[in-house]
Amino acid sequence: MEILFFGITKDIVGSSQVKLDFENEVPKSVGELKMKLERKYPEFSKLSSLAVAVNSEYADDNVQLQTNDEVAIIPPVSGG
Amino acid sequence: MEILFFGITKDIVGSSQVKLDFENEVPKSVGELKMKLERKYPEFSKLSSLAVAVNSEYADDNVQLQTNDEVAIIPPVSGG
Amino acid sequence: MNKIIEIVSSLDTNQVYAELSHPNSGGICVFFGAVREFTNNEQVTGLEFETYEAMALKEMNKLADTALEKWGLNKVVIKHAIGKKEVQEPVVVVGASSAHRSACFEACRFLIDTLKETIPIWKKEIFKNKSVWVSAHP
Amino acid sequence: MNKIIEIVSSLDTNQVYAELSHPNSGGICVFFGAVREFTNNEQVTGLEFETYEAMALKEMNKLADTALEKWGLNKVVIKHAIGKKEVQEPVVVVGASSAHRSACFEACRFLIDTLKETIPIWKKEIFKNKSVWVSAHP
Repeated sequence: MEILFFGITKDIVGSSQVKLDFENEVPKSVGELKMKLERKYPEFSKLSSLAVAVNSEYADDNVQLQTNDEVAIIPPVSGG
Repeated sequence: MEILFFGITKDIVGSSQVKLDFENEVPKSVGELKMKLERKYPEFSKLSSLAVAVNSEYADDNVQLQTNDEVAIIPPVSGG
Repeated sequence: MNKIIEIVSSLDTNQVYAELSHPNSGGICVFFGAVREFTNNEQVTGLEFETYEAMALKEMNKLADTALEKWGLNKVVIKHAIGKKEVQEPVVVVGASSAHRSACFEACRFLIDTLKETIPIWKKEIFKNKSVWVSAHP
Repeated sequence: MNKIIEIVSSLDTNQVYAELSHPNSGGICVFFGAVREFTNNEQVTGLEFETYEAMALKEMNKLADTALEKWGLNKVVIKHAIGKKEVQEPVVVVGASSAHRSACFEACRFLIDTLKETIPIWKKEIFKNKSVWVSAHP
């Protein structure tokens, strides 16, 4: 599963785009993805918030993930 | 007594600067000046408000007038 | 200079960012007033402004000082155009520059609201067949 | 076009009046966000912005539409700069153009407040000996 990372999550992961190997346990929902990411990158749990965008729209934890979705990790935004 | 007129008061009086002859009853205060002006130009009483500036500062009715003051009539302002 | 006060025949809107920019300002709020084509559904062909300039500049300076102090601003701009103005032309610019955005928004609103109440500037609305001094009558 | 939405490498602040001018607008309110030299008394040497551009443009369009409808605006501008910015450089411009001034002030404040909460743009503050992603940690 290809995932885009931005801001501090990009620094934590070390790359802006990563093909993550979930050892055959591909997350089916946004909530599951967040849980798996926090297990893989403990630094994620320390952030003020962590959102996910699916096909460039904010997605709640219960949104289901499809194989060819564009999935992005959105740490706390700080524009302006 | 020289008086400056602006906006609608200039149109009513017909000039932007007038030497007014008060027939030896020169107004001693701003309030007295306003009364005399309203008697001379009845149109003044129909305005939303009428202020007076003495030496380019807003002046209350009780401000005394000196011979060489710069006196200006300030109809309702409408800048912006 | 922490304040720029001007009465001009024509407003230059391009300079306002440069005029309000300051190393300690994170927020700059600017209000432009412009000539609107319709007033109460009547078509306006233009506006004409006149001023008692010596007094207007004095009052604009007082207004700027009040805002600078009340909101701890870094810079203030107050500029008004006089003479004949056509639809879409800018007639007034007020701006405030501050560390954080709440202060510059509040100050900018205060500047334009107070300008409209106290600065000796008069506006005549010119319609096709008449002209009217704004706010003159109740 | 009643909205101008852009993510750019460098903001042009001169165009904003022309972009927001409209024959039915008597009021135009603009907010510029700029790089401030100090954050909590620490000297900032610059900011660095990055974005998820496709999503940011989508969210900026939604934000503009919400404001256009809610305040009946004639025009909206939302522009954000990305990349490295130095002290006093503008990083964001939002503006609203409306018949009367209350609407443009309220809308402009809403635009910048909501932009800071929802648009996927990230800011790193660069100090002499460290750099920090703003708001990342509680």
